Amino acid sequence: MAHRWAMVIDLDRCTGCETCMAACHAENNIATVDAKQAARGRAMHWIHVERYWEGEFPNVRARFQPVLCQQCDAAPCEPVCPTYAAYHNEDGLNAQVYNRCIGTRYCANACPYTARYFNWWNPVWDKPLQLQLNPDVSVREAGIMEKCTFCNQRIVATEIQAKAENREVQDGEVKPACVQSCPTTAMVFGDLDDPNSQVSRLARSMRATTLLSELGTNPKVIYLERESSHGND
Amino acid sequence: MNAIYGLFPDTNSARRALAALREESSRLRIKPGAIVLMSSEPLEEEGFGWEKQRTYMPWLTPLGALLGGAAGYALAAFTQRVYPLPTGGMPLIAMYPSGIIMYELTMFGAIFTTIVTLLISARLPFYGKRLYDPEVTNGKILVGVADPDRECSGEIGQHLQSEGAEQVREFSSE
Amino acid sequence: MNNAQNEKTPGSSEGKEKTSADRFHRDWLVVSIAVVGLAVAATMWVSAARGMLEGQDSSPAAGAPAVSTPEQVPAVFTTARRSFFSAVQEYFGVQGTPVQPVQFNHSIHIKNGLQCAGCHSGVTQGPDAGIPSVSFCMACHQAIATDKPEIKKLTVYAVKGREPPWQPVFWFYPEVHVRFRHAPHIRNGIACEQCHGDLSKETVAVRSKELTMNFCLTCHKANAVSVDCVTCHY
Amino acid sequence: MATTSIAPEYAIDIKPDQIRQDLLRPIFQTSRRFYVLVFFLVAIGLPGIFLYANQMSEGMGVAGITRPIFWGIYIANFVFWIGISHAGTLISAILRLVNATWRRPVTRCAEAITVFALAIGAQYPIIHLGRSWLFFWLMPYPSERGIWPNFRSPLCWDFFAISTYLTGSTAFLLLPIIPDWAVVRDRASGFRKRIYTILALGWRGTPREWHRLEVAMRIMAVAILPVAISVHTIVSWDFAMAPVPMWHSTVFGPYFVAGAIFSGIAALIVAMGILRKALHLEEYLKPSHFSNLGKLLLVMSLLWVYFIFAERLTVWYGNQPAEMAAFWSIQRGRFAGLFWTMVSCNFLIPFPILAIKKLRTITGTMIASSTVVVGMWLERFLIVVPPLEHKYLPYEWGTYHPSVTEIGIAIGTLCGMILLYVLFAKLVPIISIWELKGGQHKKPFAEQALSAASRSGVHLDSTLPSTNS
Repeated sequence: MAHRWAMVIDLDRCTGCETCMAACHAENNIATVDAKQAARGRAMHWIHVERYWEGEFPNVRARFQPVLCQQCDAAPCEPVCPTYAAYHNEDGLNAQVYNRCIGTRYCANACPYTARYFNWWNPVWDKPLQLQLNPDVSVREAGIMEKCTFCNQRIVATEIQAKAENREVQDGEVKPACVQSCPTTAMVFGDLDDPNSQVSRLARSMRATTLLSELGTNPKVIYLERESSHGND
Repeated sequence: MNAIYGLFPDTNSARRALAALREESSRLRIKPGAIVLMSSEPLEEEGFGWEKQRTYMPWLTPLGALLGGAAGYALAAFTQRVYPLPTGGMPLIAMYPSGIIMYELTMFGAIFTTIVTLLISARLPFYGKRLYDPEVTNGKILVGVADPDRECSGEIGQHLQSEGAEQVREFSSE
Repeated sequence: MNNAQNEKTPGSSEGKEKTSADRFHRDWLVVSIAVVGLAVAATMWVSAARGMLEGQDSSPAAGAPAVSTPEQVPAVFTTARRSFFSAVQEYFGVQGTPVQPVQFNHSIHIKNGLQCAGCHSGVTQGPDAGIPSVSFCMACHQAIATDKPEIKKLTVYAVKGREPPWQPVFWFYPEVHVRFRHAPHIRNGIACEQCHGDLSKETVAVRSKELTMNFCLTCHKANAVSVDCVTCHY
Repeated sequence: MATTSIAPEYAIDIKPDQIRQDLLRPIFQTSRRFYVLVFFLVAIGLPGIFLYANQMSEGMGVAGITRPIFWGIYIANFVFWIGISHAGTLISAILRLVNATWRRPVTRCAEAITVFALAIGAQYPIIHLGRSWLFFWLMPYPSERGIWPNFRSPLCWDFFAISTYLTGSTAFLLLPIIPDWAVVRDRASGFRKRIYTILALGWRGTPREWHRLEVAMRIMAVAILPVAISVHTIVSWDFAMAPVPMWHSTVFGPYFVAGAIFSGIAALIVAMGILRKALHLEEYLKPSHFSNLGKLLLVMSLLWVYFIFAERLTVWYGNQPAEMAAFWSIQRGRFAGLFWTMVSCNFLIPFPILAIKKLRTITGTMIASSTVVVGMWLERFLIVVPPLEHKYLPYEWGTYHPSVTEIGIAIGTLCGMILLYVLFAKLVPIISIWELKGGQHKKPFAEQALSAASRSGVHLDSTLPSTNS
């Protein structure tokens, strides 16, 4: 049973707490870099929260937008990869296969969201911090491109579990780390092919929009615009 | 193989020698195709047999190109079918990219065929011992007869000498 | 670039000129090799020094002043290969032959009616089949075959309360990024020997089958299971 | 058969013996300057190899590239060198096809630039890989995984285009060298003789060999032209196929091809100028050759200005926010200095020099070409870097500074290119001996070869036609 995994992020609910970032780092074994490298733009956050200021000082208001790989249906990163490391799978995931990646970084250039992260160095953890690494996710080494996978390991685990119990995957059963950890439930994950899933219902909202929609990438991360940006603030 | 040949300083004397040998070929029992000519530059003037040269190369090259193009299509189509990835309703064998691969392999086929045809039809490379004189690359023109009839070789040598050969030499591969 | 020097040198006899030119060439050769060697050494030194610095910098504790002395540099876990040699080994997929602390005899256990999942109990539940702890072994071996030398070795471990350092037989290099799960395979009726060979004919387990990607794909295709990359690689 | 007369300014009035002596001198005599040069090239270039090895062992972090500028001067160098490689084969093929008799002393040194620049340029896509040791995954070969390269990727097209071009241009260079190697073979002794005997393939100079060689060269001249065009078009598509502001442009194909020929001619003039002095080829490479190539350079300079104007004007009129960010950073921002240096180097300086006949001397064209080479490198840099610094989302913008590793490798490959060229000039007569001699008194070969072939019957089996004509 094919799915079309998608995420809806309600910007009205996002408080910019960055719990999703922390959860993502913990779940996906994302390498940390030192301050110097981070200042050079080499920090890796599969999801990161962007902050905007609205209004003129002193009447300003902070706005937040979590940005992750948009899992485009027409992803610019996929056709440019010479080794099929970036490709589309049948569940609509814009997948990245680490072992196929030879590090041309072409996909990262092609990605208009700059949502792809490159391992400039071999990642390092002080012992015994390596014991907290998630065994369900591989640790990527230097020279490999990585990005948000919609927590593919959780999708696979849930599908295996559902199959073992001889049933379909339920709506809301798969929860990526960011969705699971979001204290305001601003993020919802689910199957867009299922018209009754929460994601599908929210995606039909009047507030639904996508990032850089003019580029025709057809993302599967759908943002619900703030009510306030329609003048209700 | 044995041979007798003369080294000529210029094209005129070489041409005269060639003409003489051809004229007398039956009397001197020169076998067809046994007259040998070597030069340090292409002799395209009349009288050197250039006008009789003919090669299939201009036909083989397009053939190689066609084969290359077909190989390009086969490669692009075959490899896509081996591991079919989801294309979202688009054709599995993408037309324009395959066209580019086909184009490059077409040209590759043409170039490769030309090189191979050149080497085969010019009988290169050849590292064995065969009739040659280093004086050729000094600008001398070599005109000679391969495997001359034993009785006639003296006369052939005289012919070469009389047409202006600077030197008449004999060659033996033994 | 490479001519006419001879024309410029003052006229002298051919032989004399040649020897001085020869000496000149030899001198240049010596100097060239020396300087090239120096350049090599300097570059390697610089890169080594830089590499050490980077190694420190990129560890999360680099900000702390204490790490500057070598003995306090924390031991780190990294994906970098230990040496050039190990990188080459991994590149060519050389896995070597594991040497086990105790020569465990699979065939005897199977002949005595034990099932694989009896000891490798994780195999039906999770990704890893698991190796039983030494206490699990001792449940039987306190009484059975206690006089055998290998069992005596095992008993030593059990008395010390330490696990024998079992070496993995079937394993993947981290670089292949495979997340293999045993449970779904067992649930779908894949027999253990399909991947691990017939253990009833082996004493100490050996890598009787090469678990290459082609090996996996052949079976997946034959059984019409997903051959999607992210089914296994993530 | 009528002989075409050669305009006096191109006529090389030297006896064949003298030609051989002049052109073979570098092969048989080795000067101190040669050793000094080779030594310095190796010494300066060698650190590049170690920096590259260090990059492989440490990770790409040693390079200056960072997010979001994932491509830096590695790719700029790649495009630059592939551009330089359009010097030879393309020019030489065009000149062969139009039977320009003045081409004869020029072709080989031009074709050598092509082969070596291509060989050097083709290293860069490998150097810039995060995992260089897996570069062969770009090539199609059957593997147990059953996965082949993605033929939709422009990088895969690059592989096909560059390998075709490299094969073609190497053959284009090597085939006419065979007779010249035979000349060296007959004069050399000892070890050298053995080497050149192998290289000469047993060439004798029979009419059959000459004829096949000339037909092959004519075919190659036709075949190599579309390949050369396609190579740089495909290199431009590396950029144009990605939706990056200022990259995603239809003009890139012809723009890159024009730029490539432009930089290629410039590199050729520089190389000719140096060869002329270093190998004392004043009698062979005459001012008229430089003047002629200078005119060609002038045309390409104008074409380049036209293309850059067309490219920038459409962006400016389009006024899309994402594109304008990159546009203004080039025109007025961080890269303005580089941009105007580039315009000066590619147009403002060379244009008057090349346009005024009195200035179009050897020195003049050398100066103009040198600035063009620099300017064209800057152009490649400005194509690669500023758009990547200014992609769609402003909070993802970044800055790029090349690192020691990148610069060291760039210098290393430059030295490698010069070294290859120096060694080539040492091992091979840099001007084709037989073509030069042939060009002195005869009709250009190609026309004759073809007309001869078309007039006569098929005759493949003898070195010379039999006598019954």
